[in-house]
Amino acid sequence: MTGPVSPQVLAANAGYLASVLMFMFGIMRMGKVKTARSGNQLAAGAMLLAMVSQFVEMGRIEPWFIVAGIVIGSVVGVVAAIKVEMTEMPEMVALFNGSGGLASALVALAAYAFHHIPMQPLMSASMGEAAPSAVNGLAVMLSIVIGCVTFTGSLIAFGKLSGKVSGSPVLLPGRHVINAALLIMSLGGSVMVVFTTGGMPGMGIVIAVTVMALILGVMLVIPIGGGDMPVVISLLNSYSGLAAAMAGFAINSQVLIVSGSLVGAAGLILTQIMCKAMNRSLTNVLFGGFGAEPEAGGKGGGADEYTNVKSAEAEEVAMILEDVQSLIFVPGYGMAVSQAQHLVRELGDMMAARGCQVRYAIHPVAGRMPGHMNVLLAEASVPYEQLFELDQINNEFKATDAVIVIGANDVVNPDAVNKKDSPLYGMPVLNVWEARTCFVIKRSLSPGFAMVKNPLFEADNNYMVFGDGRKALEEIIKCLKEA
Amino acid sequence: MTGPVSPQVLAANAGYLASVLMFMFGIMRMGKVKTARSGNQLAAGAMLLAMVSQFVEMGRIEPWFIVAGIVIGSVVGVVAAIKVEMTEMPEMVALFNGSGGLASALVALAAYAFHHIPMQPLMSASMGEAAPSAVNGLAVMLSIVIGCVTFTGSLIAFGKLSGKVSGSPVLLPGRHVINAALLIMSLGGSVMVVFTTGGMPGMGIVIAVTVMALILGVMLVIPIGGGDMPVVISLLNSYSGLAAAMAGFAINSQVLIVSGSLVGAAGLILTQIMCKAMNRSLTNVLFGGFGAEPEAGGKGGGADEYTNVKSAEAEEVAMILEDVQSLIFVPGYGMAVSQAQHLVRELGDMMAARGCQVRYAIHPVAGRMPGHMNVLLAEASVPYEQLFELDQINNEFKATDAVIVIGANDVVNPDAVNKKDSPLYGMPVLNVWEARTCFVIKRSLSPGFAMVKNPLFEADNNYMVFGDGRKALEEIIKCLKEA
Amino acid sequence: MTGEVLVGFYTFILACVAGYQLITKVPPTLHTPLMSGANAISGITILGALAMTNGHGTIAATIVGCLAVIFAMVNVAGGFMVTERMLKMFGSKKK
Amino acid sequence: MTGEVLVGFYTFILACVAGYQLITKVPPTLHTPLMSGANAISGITILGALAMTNGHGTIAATIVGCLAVIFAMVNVAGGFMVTERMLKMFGSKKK
Ligand SMILES: NC(=O)c1ccc[n+]([C@@H]2O[C@H](COP(=O)([O-])OP(=O)(O)OC[C@H]3O[C@@H](n4cnc5c(N)ncnc54)[C@H](OP(=O)(O)O)[C@@H]3O)[C@@H](O)[C@H]2O)c1
Ligand SMILES: NC(=O)c1ccc[n+]([C@@H]2O[C@H](COP(=O)([O-])OP(=O)(O)OC[C@H]3O[C@@H](n4cnc5c(N)ncnc54)[C@H](OP(=O)(O)O)[C@@H]3O)[C@@H](O)[C@H]2O)c1
Repeated sequence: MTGPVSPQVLAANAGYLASVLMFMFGIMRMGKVKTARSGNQLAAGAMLLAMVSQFVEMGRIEPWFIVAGIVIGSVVGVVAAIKVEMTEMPEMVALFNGSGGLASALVALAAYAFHHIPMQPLMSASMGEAAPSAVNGLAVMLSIVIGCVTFTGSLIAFGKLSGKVSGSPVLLPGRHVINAALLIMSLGGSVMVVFTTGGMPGMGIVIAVTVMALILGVMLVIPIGGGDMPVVISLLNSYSGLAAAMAGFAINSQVLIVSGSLVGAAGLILTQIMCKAMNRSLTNVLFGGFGAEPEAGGKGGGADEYTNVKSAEAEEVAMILEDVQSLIFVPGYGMAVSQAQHLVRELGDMMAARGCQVRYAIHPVAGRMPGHMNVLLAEASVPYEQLFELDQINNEFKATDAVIVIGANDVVNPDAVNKKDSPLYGMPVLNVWEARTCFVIKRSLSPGFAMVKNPLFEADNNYMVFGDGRKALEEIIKCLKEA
Repeated sequence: MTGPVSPQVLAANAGYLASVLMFMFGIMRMGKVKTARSGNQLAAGAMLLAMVSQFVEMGRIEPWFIVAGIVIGSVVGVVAAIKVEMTEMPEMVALFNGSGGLASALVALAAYAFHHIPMQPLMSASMGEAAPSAVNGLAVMLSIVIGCVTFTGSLIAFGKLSGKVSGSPVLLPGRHVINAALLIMSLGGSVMVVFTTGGMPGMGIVIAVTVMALILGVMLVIPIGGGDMPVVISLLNSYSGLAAAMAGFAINSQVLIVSGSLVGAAGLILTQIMCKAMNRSLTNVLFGGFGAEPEAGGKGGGADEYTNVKSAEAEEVAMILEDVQSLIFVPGYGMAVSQAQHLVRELGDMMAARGCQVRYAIHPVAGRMPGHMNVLLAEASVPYEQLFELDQINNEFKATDAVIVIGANDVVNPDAVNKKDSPLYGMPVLNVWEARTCFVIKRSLSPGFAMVKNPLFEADNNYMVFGDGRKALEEIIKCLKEA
Repeated sequence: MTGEVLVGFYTFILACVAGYQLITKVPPTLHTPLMSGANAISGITILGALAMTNGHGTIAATIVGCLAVIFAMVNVAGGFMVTERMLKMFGSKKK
Repeated sequence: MTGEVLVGFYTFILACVAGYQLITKVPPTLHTPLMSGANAISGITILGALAMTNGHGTIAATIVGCLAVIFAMVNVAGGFMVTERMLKMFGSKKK
């Protein structure tokens, strides 16, 4: 090549390009069950390549603390990822996401404070050419705002999921006005900074903007119910991609722009897909305060509302199961809470050994995160052929002897099909009531995530098996063994 | 904005960006039947916007001949597009495509000859910054090579489709060696030009490279059979996109790079989709010389090979049709040749008026271009509800009284299903032989595009109706009216 | 520096991926119109033709430039027009 | 000139389209792993953290930079690891 391009810069840029390609193919592969794992590994490899290229481009590493930072961060991340329980995955992802948002905000802050990006030309190592402009400056500020919102928003989401913050929506009066004010002020401040030339007054505004963005993150997530957190995390994830893209505009790095906006767009569409699976609109999730009213008024479906509920003891269940030719398990959030997946599989294996046809019906939004049930049942190594998705199995209930529902509630609510004014109306549900006999294992008659009454519990062919999911299953298994 | 950006340049660049977005959405919409038309219009609007933006950026127009060029080109293009017969669409597209390829090559030539791109920095109006480099130079040469191959290749494809050049594959001995030599020499010459500084020796090589590329285009397409031309045109279309992208690299224009490579990639995948529909591989199309051997040896299915062929006169056909309750038309290339689509529809309407169920079965590769039959039947305003694709209707033949095949041959060849060593084996075909009675309207027993014998003609329930498609149908209609 | 050229590689790669993704499942009916529509878009080289001709006074440059403009415009105008004609037929029949 | 920034808009738009197109039909099973994998990729900001810290001697810059590096690395390493763990389960079951 002619022109003043050093071999390092050339090599680094080739590396960046390759890593962008790898990210794209990685994301593409992550979208299919068969290739998902290799897709993730490809993306991880791309990240490594991008980092190595960055080091090649920088030539020297100074200060050496950088390396310490990399090691510390990696160790913390990996240990946390290995230690976390399968059921706590969403919380963990929220924390990681917040961490990434904070990092983008810090990068932008550093660009402002130490490289004076909005004020004077930056000699970007990666481009080697002066590119001072209001665009860079605005990008710095947007990166700070979006990064900070992602950070505190993710922390609140983590708190709600892990029970450290109340999971139910906290609806401050006038919150829409407050949020709008915070948003406008932080954006206005950002614009002001860009047109302030020279030091300290600018710094004051930057700090004010940062604080406002941090508060905004809390305010936006606090009014959303705990059950909607997966959607919120996915959205915040899209934000953190956007924050990285903005940081890329700030420092003129194409890798950051491309990878960041890839994630931003992918996260957004994923959020929409998730909402669709729950039969909700994104607006409804973000501003609806779903699950708040019933908490405030009377419970949406207390024990008092039910009449004619039949219940069964473990022995009775075992007795009936002895004669059953076909059985479908329907797991729900309660199975996750009581960690009953291994027992479910044990019971399934016992029944299969007796010659009974055993299947598992997986509702797309059973549990509290998408794919929750698949992950848990996979953990308990339930054979893949026994797992069926909603539309594959929904016609099979009619011809099935018995259904065992373990800690599921909303996903088996007949009102979703029959009752027009139910909040669940329109969501596809598993038609368990069509089976000859149905058992529902849960601790009480209290409602599920949607806080509505479930008429299934009053059905003629339905028996409640009260108790913790794990304990109830243990007893049933014991009785079945003795029989 | 700070920095020395003139409002024109800013506006122009906004226009470019918007047009790129519009191109993308246009292409996306063109992929679905419902939105295809609006997609094409969106893309046309994008092109207009891009051109206007270019004028805005240039500020002045000089020489004024440019405008004359635009007017002349538009008039020629539009008149040709309006005058062309529906059946001649593929030829027309080939011509347009060749024209685009030539334009890209001319742009690159101008960049080399008048703007000295490989040799000295170009002050690109659109970017205003010096960007001299071997990359630009190489892009100039690649644009010339690809553009020239596209040009002559498209001309040959046009010639083959319109019958001006023999449609059958011309297989020169040693053509692979010659082509490889031409390719290597033109690429080698390109690299040499890039590293030759200063005038005329470079110009000599450029001319040599141009000539070689022009020959290469002819050589690559000549050995391919006329029936494979749609695939070849699609591939050449992908090339002309690539040529535009290379021109973009040469003059540092992002719009050209992005739009060109969009088309390049879309054309490539479209080519693959088309090959798949024909159950061929791209390599086989490009290097296979499909349809050549039988031409060289004895005909693959002459009249002499057939025994027990039954034929029927128009009156007999009309008599049988009188009692038919369900009828399926299977159009093929012969319908296109004899322009019989309007008569087909007339017969269909007559039968429908008699209370018969009338349907049309469209094979994906019937005719000589994808969607050929759809276009023709649409031209004859056959009701959309009566058109069925292969997998929709293939199970219906069993329960059908009569099938009329008009000038189709390969797409109704039972060997594709039954005979492992048939060249057609594996291609999904319309199972017309399952109907109670089958009529095949064609002029003789001679084979179709694939040059193989068709055992359908010997089937017990099949009657040949010999004659030109149009004439045969006219007679049948006449007899049916008289009856 | 080669900043612009380098960045060109990003847009090139991204556009290829986008182009590939945009055309995933096209029904055979649309193969020909899509081919011809894409062909019209490849006439974008008209911008290059305009830029190369503009403000370059020599006769040779004017001739080559105007030829490039003419050929590119034939591709653009003819391409979109012929696509429109094909698609109009589908449209009328859909009603 | 703002060439680089301008071109940034192209890559931004193209990447958004590509990102959108890449995730068209994801089965619910993969929503959580995909979310977490995408999250890990957003840790790409680590490159910015490295670039901003490198060669800037002041203590304040070092502290802010190292914090950015640490947080970004937690996101990257943890994100890919946790995704791998989730997907490993699907893998084992597929066999
Ligand atoms: N999957 C997702 O991505 C996602 C995301 C956000 C929201 N959601 C929502 O979450 C709901 C999921 O439906 P679902 O049927 O799985 O759950 P659910 O409707 O929330 O019901 C869970 C039931 O499990 C029972 N339970 C809790 N702990 C238990 C234990 N230790 N042992 C036995 N049972 C226990 C509870 O009843 P007791 O208290 O009586 O035991 C509760 O009724 C849907 O409304 C969905 O829209 C899902
Ligand atoms: N659609 C595409 O995109 C495409 C592209 C490339 C290749 N192809 C290939 O083209 C073939 C298409 O199959 P096809 O069944 O439609 O056509 P075909 O197999 O080529 O047969 C066409 C038949 O039409 C008859 N015919 C010609 N002129 C006629 C006239 N004036 N009146 C009546 N009949 C006439 C010919 O027989 P007579 O001479 O006896 O009349 C011939 O056998 C396939 O092999 C396909 O792979 C298709």
